[in-house]
Amino acid sequence: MSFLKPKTHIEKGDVVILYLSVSSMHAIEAVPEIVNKKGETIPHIFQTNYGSLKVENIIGVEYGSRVELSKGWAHVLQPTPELWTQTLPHRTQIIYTPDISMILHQLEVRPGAVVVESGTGSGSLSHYFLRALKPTGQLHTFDFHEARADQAREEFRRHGLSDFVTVYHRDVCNLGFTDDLDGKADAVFLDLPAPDLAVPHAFKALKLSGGRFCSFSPCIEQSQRCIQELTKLGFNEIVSMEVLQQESVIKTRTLPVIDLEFLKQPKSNDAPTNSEESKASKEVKKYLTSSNPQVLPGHTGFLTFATLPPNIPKA
Amino acid sequence: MSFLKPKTHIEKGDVVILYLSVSSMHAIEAVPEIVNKKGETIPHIFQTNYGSLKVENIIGVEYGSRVELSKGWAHVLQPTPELWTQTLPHRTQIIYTPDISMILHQLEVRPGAVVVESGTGSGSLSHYFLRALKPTGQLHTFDFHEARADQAREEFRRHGLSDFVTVYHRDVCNLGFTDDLDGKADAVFLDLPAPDLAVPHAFKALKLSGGRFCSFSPCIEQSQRCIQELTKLGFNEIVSMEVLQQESVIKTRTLPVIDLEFLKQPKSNDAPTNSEESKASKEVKKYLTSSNPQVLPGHTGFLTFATLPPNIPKA
Amino acid sequence: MSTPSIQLGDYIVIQRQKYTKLQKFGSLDTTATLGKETLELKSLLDQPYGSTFKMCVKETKPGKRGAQRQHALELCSETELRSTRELLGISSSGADNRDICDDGEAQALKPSDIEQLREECNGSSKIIEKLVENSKTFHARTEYSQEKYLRKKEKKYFEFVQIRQPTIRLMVDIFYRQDAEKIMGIRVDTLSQIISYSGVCGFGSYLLYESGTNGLLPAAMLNSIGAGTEGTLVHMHPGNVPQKQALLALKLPLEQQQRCVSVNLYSVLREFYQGGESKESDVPPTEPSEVETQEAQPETPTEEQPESIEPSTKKPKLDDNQNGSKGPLRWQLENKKAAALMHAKFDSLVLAAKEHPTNILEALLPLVKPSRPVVVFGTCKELLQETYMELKATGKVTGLHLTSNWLRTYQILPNRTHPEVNMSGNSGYLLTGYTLK
Amino acid sequence: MSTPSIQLGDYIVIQRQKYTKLQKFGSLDTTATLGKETLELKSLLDQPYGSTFKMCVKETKPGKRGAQRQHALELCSETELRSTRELLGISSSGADNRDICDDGEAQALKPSDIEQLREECNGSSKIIEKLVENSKTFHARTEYSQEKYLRKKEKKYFEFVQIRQPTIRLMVDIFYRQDAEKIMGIRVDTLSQIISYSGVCGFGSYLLYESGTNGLLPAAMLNSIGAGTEGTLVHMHPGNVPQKQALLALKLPLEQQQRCVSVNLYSVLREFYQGGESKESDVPPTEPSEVETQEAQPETPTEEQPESIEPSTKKPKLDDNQNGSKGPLRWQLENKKAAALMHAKFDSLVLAAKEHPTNILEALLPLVKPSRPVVVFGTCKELLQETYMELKATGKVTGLHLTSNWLRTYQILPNRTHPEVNMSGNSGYLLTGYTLK
Repeated sequence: MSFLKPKTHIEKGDVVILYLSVSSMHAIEAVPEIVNKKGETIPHIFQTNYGSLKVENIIGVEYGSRVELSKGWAHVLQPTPELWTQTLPHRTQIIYTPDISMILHQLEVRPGAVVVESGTGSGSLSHYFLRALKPTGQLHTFDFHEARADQAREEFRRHGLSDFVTVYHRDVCNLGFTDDLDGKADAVFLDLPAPDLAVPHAFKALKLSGGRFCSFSPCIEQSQRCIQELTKLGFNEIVSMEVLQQESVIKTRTLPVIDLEFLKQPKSNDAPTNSEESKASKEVKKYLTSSNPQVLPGHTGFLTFATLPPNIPKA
Repeated sequence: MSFLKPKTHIEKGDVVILYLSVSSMHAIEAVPEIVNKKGETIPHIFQTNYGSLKVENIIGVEYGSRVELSKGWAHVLQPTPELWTQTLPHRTQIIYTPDISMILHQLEVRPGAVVVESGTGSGSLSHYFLRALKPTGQLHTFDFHEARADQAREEFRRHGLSDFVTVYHRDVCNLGFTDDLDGKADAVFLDLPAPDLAVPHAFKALKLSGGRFCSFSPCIEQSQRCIQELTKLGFNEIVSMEVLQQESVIKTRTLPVIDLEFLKQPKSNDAPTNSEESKASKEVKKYLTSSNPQVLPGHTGFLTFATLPPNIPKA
Repeated sequence: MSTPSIQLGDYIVIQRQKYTKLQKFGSLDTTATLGKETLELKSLLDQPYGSTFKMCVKETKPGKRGAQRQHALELCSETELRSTRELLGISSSGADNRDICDDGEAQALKPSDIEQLREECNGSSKIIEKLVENSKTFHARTEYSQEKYLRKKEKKYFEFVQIRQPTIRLMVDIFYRQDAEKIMGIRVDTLSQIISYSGVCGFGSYLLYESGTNGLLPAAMLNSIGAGTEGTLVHMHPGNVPQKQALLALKLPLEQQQRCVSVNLYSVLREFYQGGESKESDVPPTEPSEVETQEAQPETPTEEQPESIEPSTKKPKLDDNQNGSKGPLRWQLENKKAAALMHAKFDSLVLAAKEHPTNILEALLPLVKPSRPVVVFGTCKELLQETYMELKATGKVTGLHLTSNWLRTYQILPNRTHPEVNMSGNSGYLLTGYTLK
Repeated sequence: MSTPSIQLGDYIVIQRQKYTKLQKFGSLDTTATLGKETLELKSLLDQPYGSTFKMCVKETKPGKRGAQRQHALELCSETELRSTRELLGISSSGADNRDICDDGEAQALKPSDIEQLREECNGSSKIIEKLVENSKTFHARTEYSQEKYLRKKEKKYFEFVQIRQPTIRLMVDIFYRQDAEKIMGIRVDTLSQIISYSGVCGFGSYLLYESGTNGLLPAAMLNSIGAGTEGTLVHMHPGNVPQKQALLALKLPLEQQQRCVSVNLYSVLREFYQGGESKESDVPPTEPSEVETQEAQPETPTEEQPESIEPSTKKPKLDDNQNGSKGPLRWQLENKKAAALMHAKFDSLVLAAKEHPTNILEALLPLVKPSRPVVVFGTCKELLQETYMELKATGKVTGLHLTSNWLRTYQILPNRTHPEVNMSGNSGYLLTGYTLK
């Protein structure tokens, strides 16, 4: 239930982020016992690189606290869609915060908005939509993969978000977003291999007073076909973009400063020369600097946005 | 004649870069007299934002010197392809140093190389090819625009580069690179609206022992078609890339440091309070920092490179 | 839900092709300036947002840089908006541009001819038709080159404007394009990420310190807090009165507006630390002079509104005092409201300071609950590197990341797909993390 | 011009699909290691560069991480290189992946089965055929997903290698991929720009100081100076002997090699300033000890060659002394040659230092003629910002620019075109300008 609103203490059943380091964190369910493969109920012990955590012990603890592991410690954080996305086992290709932030902004999602999403996938993006539109809006999310739809539905329930989301198992390219949604959506988001096939359905789902559209596609040809379809149906403000986030790795660098002036003078024959050189060489300067990691995300996907203007007749 | 090799003093007839500032420089010809529109021979006076230069005065001057203008001063530099590109009146869309450097590197151009280029355009890239392949190589450059080919030929002559370049007025997409060049080229460079049409001609022009190929295209569809053609003809190591250079604008920034600690204590009723605050506010910290210019080049073109492997039969 | 209509007092977005502008529709006499064109706005009243209007020349005055034209606006239908290209029915085009000599004399019409045409023809398509007729090279150009030419001319002579309701999305584009410095260089991608990383939503209490973004940051956060929710925002600023333009432009319901408490940083911190001593009706005599003092401080940014957009700069100040002099002043009440929220602590902190952030962070971080996001925006990387090290050293914030972004827009057209030739160079930097207990 | 053939003593590039490696073909017994595969190189001798060889398993030894296989190489023809896909004749594919449950049990073959297959089947296509036969999900996958699977398997079991002649282009890719730090993080785009901005070509005299790039920088510059030209290069380094691997790998003509004079920075500056005193035959007794001293300095990078590539690390050192002890030592002659060029001054300066560049620039800038390019490479932006300010303050260099690059490669395939998902994050920085009189 820890996704609904900010809360201070861990309650039984909360999903909790066990934060070990920037590159190591886990989402765990705060339940004292779990059922093992043999069907036995056993105490919930979570294993990390820094030893084990008896999960029962974190119930009632304040979020943000430090908790002891058998071989170290970690912090317990309340999950946010950002942290959840980072801890997600990669069930499908997921979209990350920089693209998602742009999607929410461009789709103008705010409390009260009615958003249609396809596909649901891992539900990572759904969590962002839900944060932005609750408590007065509604998310309708579609996936053609039945197990995935079921899994997402169950997850939203456990996260306390059921009131604001409807999960559909449906092939939207062929069947559309159901007649019930005709003219109901403020925004439609597509992450499909053939977005152009779903554009006419998005057109139907958007309100008569107009709305916003987004399609996320890894390949440029998908965007090209999507834009052709959007243009045909009278969408405007069509723009395509990429957002790439760069992380800065911050470090202090120490550089030797070498002295070359002394070379202009003949050496004296005594020992001092060597010590003079090595002394000169030992001078250093420190710089607080940063650089990109060696490998950066070079491409996530093309984001295509469009507006359905108000009062376009829908045949 | 100032493009052939490094030289120390300005001679009559040299092209000279008159360098006023990072954003203001001019290429001028070091001749004491010019012919005006009326056909009269008059002294060569060059006008700049900092006043005029009597060009006769710079003949014999050492490159790198400061020269006086009527309302200021400037420096005279020996032209390089980089400076030349920056001072060029934009006769056609030109390619800049970051892309060009990659082109030269990937085409493995070095002294002795035989390079085929189409189109010649402004001759900007040709100057880089010539620097890299002279004095033992040869550039064959083609343009379908007759005036442009003539202009380039004349320019290479004045720049002292005639021995290393042949300029052709020819439609290479339809007519190819002439039979004389069959199997002669180490590298072929295309900057054409339909590069795929010229790929078979490039294939013919490259040596039987193999060679390198590059096509520069602003649009992705051109690269796509070019790559299809390259694949069909047996080219390998096909890669496409973009190079985008960012300039850093360096400046010192001064930030006010504000004191908020004093707010924890009740004010004394005397005047000092105000002076205390304004004193606190006047503390500043300086940072040497840099940022990109507000507008950066976001796209120049897609560079597609490929290798023609040795001993491919050219039937 | 019917489309809302344009009302007096509204901020409106005027769009002419890709150009957009934020304008206050203060009275029926209000005019808007688009380049050399002046538009009378009175006919907008009560028309639905999203409508398109035709610019009808009423008068041409000689101006400093060419003629200045005054236009009335006439509501027009969608059918009038067919593409200029179709109207002209251009067909013949050259295969490439080998035969074009650009000698600068391709256009037979002289500038004075064109100016005259402009007054005679009411409609850009007619003007462009004449230009095409008189161009020696148009029909020898490639189709691509023809389109480019037409687009350029269309842009210059296009006579339709659309009136739209301001949203955060439209405003950040306008502000960033017009003068990015006035919104501290916060680019659209960065703004969107500030909203994400801060976690601002319909639940919770949020703290923002910003030293001047035309109201964009508080507006974006309050927009995400939403109407009819329980979220609240304390908006701290260093000036005398807060910059609120974007906030006012959103025309939010009053209950929502009231959940944004805008307070002066110094003044509210004094209230927070010492508020217990000075009770509600007990107006501290030194406060007004303090506000004056701050106004006089050259280092702290002031609330200057761009004159071109909001001529009545000082209006919010008058509003502030409208309660009269009897009860506590409005800013005092706001300070008390804010101090109460500060004592209850916040669910995240967003900082966008023109000042050095260290001391501000030191003062505000203790007001944030544990396990909550902190987002610091800045344009100077070196400064945020330093802040990163300082925060890391305190151990009070974890998951620290310093990030920036690349944003590239694409031209996607049949056979002419490529990233746009120009891109914005600076996204600024975000330092993000989570507070610890 | 016929294709050159592979000779003993050559450096060769071994390519297996996209993986490339630089290897010295020192003797007929030389073996090369590609992951778990060991290749015997003797059959390469006298074969033309560009040839493809088949890896034929001779022996399999148990290794630390799975079996270690020893292969002989057999020259093979182009026809053997048909795509694995064609060989397998895969046709049926699913429309999308909705029916695939990735339960980790899609492959019926166990790892031990696969290992056995590997020893039995001499040919990757057979192994992949078996894997496909035993995959429960392969035929339900989309064509895209099938291709991805095949590519992955092909990569693992691909049994052909191509032998290529080293060029700067191939070597910078290998070095940057294997360990970018060993070439100071100089990426391909940056290297290409160092060559452009420095103006290095067949005419002129060039000065390079670098503190260790496996010989890549001097090799790239000497490559641009060319064979049979009049250009010269003075290559200064801080170590005992220069890193020359890339230079040796290019197998340049002797006359060209001799136009690169590699000298120790300290030692040559002493020669330059004080050379007049110590005449040719007059060996300064302190120099060798100085060299020793420098070798012991931990701050100055040493000439360590990566062991995996060049096992005989110390060989160049022996070469240095091969003149015998009678006449002046080779390094003394090189110092004299370099000092003469220093007195004549240079046509550009390239600096890629691990040390702080200020003092080095101060020592070397006076050796550059006016109106000549200066190029300073570095990976620390803050440092180059400082250097920029210092150079600007001297007024001795104009046209200063600090730049870095974005390099993105694209996957261009029908219906699957996009920028590559990963890109290299760091190009380093170039500070460029032109000297003034």
